[in-house]
Amino acid sequence: MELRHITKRYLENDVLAVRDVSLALHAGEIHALIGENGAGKSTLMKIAAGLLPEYDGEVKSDAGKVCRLVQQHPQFIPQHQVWENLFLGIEPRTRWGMIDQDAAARRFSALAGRYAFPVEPRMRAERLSAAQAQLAAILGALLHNPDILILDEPTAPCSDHETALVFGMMRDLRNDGRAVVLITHKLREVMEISDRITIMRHGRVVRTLLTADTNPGELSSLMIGEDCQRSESDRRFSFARRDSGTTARTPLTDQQDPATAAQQTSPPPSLRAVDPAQPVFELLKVSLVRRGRMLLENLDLRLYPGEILGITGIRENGLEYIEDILSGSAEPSSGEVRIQGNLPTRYTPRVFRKLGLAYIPTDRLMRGASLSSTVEDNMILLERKRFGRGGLLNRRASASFSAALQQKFGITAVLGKPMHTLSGGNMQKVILSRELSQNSPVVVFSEPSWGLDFRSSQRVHDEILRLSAEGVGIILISSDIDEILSLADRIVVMYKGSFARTLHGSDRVRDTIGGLMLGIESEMSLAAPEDHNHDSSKEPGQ
Amino acid sequence: MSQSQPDSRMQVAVATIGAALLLTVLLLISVSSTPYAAVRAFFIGPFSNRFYLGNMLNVFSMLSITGLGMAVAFRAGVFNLGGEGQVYVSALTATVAGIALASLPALLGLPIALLVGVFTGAVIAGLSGLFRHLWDTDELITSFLIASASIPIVDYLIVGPLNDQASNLLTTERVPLAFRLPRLLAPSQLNPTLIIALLLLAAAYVALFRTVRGYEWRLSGLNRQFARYGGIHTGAYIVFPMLVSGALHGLAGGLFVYGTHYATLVGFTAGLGWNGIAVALIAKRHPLGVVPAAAAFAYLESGARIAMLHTDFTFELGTIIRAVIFLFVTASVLPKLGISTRVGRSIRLLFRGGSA
Amino acid sequence: MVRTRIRRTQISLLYGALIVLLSTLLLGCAPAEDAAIDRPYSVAVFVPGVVEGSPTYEMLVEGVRRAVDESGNATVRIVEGGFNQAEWAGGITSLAATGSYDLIVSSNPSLPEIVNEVSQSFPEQHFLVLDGYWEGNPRLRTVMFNQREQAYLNGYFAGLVTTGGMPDSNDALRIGLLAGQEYPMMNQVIRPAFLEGAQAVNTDIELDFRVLGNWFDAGRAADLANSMLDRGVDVILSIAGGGNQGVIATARDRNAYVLWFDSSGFHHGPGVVIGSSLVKLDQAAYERTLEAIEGSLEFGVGEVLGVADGYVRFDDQDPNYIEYVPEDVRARHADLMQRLMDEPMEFAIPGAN
Amino acid sequence: MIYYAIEVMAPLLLAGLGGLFAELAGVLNIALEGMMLAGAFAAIVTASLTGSILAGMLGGLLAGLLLAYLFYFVGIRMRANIFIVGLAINLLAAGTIPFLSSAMFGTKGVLRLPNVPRMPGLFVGVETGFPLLDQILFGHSFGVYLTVPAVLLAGFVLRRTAFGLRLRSTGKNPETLRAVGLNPDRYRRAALLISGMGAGLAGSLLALRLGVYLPNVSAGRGWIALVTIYLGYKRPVGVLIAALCFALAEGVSVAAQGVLQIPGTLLLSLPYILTVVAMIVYSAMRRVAPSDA
Repeated sequence: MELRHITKRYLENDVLAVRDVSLALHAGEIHALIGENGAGKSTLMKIAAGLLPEYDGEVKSDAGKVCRLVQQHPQFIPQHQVWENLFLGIEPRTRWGMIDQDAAARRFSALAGRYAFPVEPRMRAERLSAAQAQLAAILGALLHNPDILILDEPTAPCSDHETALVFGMMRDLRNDGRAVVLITHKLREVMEISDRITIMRHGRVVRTLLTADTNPGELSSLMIGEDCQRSESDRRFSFARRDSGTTARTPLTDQQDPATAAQQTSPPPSLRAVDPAQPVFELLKVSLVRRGRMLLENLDLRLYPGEILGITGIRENGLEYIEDILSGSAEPSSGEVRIQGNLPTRYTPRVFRKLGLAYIPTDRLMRGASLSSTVEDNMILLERKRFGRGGLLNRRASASFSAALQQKFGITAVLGKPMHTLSGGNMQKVILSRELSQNSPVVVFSEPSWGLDFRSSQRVHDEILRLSAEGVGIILISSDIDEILSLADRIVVMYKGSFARTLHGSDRVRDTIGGLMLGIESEMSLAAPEDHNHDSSKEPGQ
Repeated sequence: MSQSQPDSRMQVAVATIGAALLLTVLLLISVSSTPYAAVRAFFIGPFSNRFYLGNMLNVFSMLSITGLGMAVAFRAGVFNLGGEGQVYVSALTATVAGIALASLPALLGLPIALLVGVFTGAVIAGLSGLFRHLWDTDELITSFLIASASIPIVDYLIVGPLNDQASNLLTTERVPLAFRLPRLLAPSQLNPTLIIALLLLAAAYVALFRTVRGYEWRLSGLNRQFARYGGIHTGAYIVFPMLVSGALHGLAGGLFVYGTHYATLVGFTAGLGWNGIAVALIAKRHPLGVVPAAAAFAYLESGARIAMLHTDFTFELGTIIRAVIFLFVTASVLPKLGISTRVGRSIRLLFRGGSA
Repeated sequence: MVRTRIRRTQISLLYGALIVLLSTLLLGCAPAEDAAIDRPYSVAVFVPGVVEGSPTYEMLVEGVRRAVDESGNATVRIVEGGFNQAEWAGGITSLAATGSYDLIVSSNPSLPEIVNEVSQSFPEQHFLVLDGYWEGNPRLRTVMFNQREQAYLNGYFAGLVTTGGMPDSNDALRIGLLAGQEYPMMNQVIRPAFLEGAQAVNTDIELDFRVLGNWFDAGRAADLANSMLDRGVDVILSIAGGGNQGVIATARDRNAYVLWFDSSGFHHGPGVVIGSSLVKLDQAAYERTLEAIEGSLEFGVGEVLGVADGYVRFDDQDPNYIEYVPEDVRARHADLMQRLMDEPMEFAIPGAN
Repeated sequence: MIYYAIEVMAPLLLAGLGGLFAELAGVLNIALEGMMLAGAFAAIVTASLTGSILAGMLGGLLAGLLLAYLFYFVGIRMRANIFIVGLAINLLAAGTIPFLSSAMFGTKGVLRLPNVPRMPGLFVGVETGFPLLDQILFGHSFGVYLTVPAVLLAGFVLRRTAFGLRLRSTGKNPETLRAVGLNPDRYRRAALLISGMGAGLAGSLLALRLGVYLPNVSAGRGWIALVTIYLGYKRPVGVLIAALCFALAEGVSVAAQGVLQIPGTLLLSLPYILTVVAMIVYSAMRRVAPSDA
């Protein structure tokens, strides 16, 4: 397939997403497409897959060649079974016009078995974990027997294990003489799997090169477009000092003065009164049972001021539920949650927030934002009461408040426009700005850099470190081991709804974590004793 | 936004309204033996004298209140399909209260009677909200069913125990003379309900778009999950909007009695609740949009009624014309008229949609 | 491009609507309604409902038209007020407000009070209301029919039927009455007089009274009729507007009998509808309107017309009646008619002032 | 009573099943009422013209279809507000039918046309020895026997065919259809047309059972049919049960008028009250004992 001089302008927001791009895809090759968010990768590939009808330029491909795109957030109908979702439009039929469910199941199982994808065809789609949904979506594309398969961030929700499965599948297709395109942010993956790499920036192709001829440093500077002082590998080193246990961290804000603008509208930070020896957040023997299934079992956890506690694992091993427990979105079946020593009266986000918790959710589109409301309305969510004067909403005050936040966090957006006009990175910044404007002593981050480009996730990480330096207790839920390793002081690994192990210091090795996530390491004896928390002796029940 | 967009919207709006009116004229001409008189009665009739003008304004004020009652529910993402019954039941309770309190001074008795109506409507609609909150039953269906169940009960009470023995109408006794709202354009039915309706619309606009509660209210309607995440008590914003919606319908019922009919007659609401839904939808759920929508509705209804009285225009013809105009207006104008929270645009809407 | 698409669809919609319009034009010609220039005496008929489909209002219109035609010196306009009684006052007011009618005619028990109130604002306007009663308003003339006698006639006939007068009469002494809605005249006059008439035949006869809830749901009317027949009813007086059709359908299926009220209903179900009480509303409307045109009508009074006056009757001339009803039953009923001719029944009019 | 309940149920069920298709395709068809009315009118007219019950039912079906197409054109093609379109179509039916009736037959009232055949009863007089069973199974009017195949067919089409899968997917998320190159509007149209046919057929049953057309003969049954869809949790069998429940409640209310000393008008609210109670009890039970389904 060949794309020639493709230009795409979105009429709705007048954005020139792709500018005069030409790109050739070869059979028998894995082609990585990298670039920051908004570089035009996804748009270009949608055009290649024929999903965007109106564009300038030419897409040349041989007749009969099938091109399938697996989008970043697979859209399934949650109430339908997996196979019903995947076979939509290509239902095998019996003579009488019925769907041949057996044939469908056979085809599905054959494919899933071939790549060892752990997806059940008769499961309801809503019960799929994010990773399973991703794998299912890939299977759905494969059912069409594509000659060209485009994968947009396929490994975002995947653990190492699932990533390996996806890569195996990609190699298999390549060896079968098909073309595979991988859109990703993860340079490590790019280096591992691809044959060729195209870097895009601001809607243009910067360069296409052979993987063998390049290195991550070069790629990231090409992506960012300037000589980046800290390549990805550098970044990891810069965080390595955290392992020493000292608190010699400096806030990594790159904008100093605008911060004062927001400071004026914010109340003085309330967290100064925090006693560093008292936990700001505790889980005590928390379990969650739903429909007779034990989703979370007997979790104990203590978070101290200034600490970054990382929780990682494969998502369906409880990460999605612990997010709900930590944020007050779900009520534990047993056990209790304490925020700054207080028991919540009810398990609702409202009460948790009152007790001093801020929360950046995984699901930014539904939970984290109201897409049809304005950016400003999204920003003032938590401060709304403050702009009430005798019940009336003081629009002038709320506007200056959100303008200050916008400046402080460097958000590129028009405040009066609906939230859905924002890019993913800006949307996350809006959410961050809102949550952090509260100066809460506890902040829960769940998958804060999912789907963000390098620079955006860098900013998020900087914020996390800055908060920690200010003495905020932080829980970081992430299935990205690198993110956890680079940021967290302590790491809790979840496996099947329990905390498999708490790691700090020298235990914090990638392979160890990877093994724990998969439940392999739990049997292996690790030298570290089971003192999860430095104050475990204080708790007689421990 | 580029400059050309509002212009083209304007053109489309004018074109559709023009087409709808043209169609109405054609319909009138084609079926009437006195086409000129029919067209004149239909279009000019409502403005031709105090009586018709006042009646039209009265229809407008009633529809504004029920339309607003629907719009506020829609804004919170809940659906009240029982407005018709709520108006009816509340009218009855307000009537009964007024008759029972006849010995009180009007300044005390009338507000109490109206409040009884408001309370009745709020309870009936609030029940559906509460059921949804407690047991997750669809408030759209339960509000419809509860209203449907209450209508025969009211019918029975009017014909049976509460019947005015001195009248051959299916009606309750009339409310005390002192309680009745004064007529503004006698002998038309226009009464201070108009002022109350306009005040309510303005108040609803301020409450929804200029207050913290209104912010929470709208947010709950737009994205309940987000609202809950932001610490908004979303359960309350299911029950509360239903209560308010019911209360507005209850007020409409009370005012219908004390302003217009002075009694509750069997079936006298005649689509007030249903039309309120249409008004709210045509108004795009916006309190300020309710004004042109209700005005257009009242105009059409009055025009049809007058044409019926003075020419060979028939009841069915009025129905057909309204249906055709619905189809036209909703099909092409309204999706193009985006209503934002900005006052300026809303005011522009007033002018733009005013003749719809 | 988007805009042109909208235009195109709009235009096509317009054309579609035009086609619909033209086809309706071809199908139906509007009833001719001459707007005469000279109007020595103009009459407006306010129909509290819809004329077509309502025998009472058809009689009203027919009677007034006949009077107008005959006088040769008058015009008439028919105005339909719709079914919502709350809007009747507005309709009457609108007509009176025009000031262009010498007489407004209407018909319904509830109209006199409405008219009385409206006439306070328009003291020059004259009204004639049939099927209603009012005394003392100097511009209002009412004509009432003795509905007690009318219901009694039906009841007596029903009594004859259920006591074995017809081939398909059963042993149970139960008669049925289906009402569209409950209203004062129904509850205070028709229902008791119907039972009274039946019990004049046999004091053991019971009445099964049902309410439809509206005047159109024939499906439910059929179910109600079925339920009545299940309980031993063999003859039903149906006063339920369109709902009567449901009663007929059920009665035909299950060999039961239906009685009609106000107009002759035999043609609706030969052999099923076996009795009809009549009110000569057309006659009264004709006579009183003609008197009004000639200037001889007395206002301010209310008259009550009954069997003895010849305005309330039982339709004993219809061929179906003669064909399906046994002679002895007809004879016994004729005796009753004669009795009522000689001794009119007292009639307490509900809501009379 | 069971016997009549089943007769009452039949039109509700047909309209409800039709509406179910529209609902599953994501279109709330509140015009069922108007479509039923049109179906009733057209059924009597065609039955009178042809002298055939079947032709009458076909006529009713086509009338529903016609309005459904109008619904599709304005509501889906023109992207109008579905609710207003529904109201408009109800108004259109309520206005046009008396207009046509008056123009063609000279009356807006009861339309008694010559030559309209009676709806035949099937299996009249068949007995098994179990009276209850006999009431349920035998002697019903012809149309009633259409309902059982209709439920089975609806279930089969929705669950087992590609068309059904796509239709259900349209209602849940039309984007998924677009993603595989299918046009969701096609399935919305099909669903609306099916709902029109169901409602039109239901209307024809109402009218042909009586042998006449009456203004407002549908008497709110279109709305009740809509309720049965929700009450039946959007499944064909659920709609069947819901329609039966409502019909039984109606039957109780009709029968109770003759037995109880409660005023008849008051009893008319019974079906609605029973339905609300059933709905709440069912929802509350689901809450208490959550199943995995």
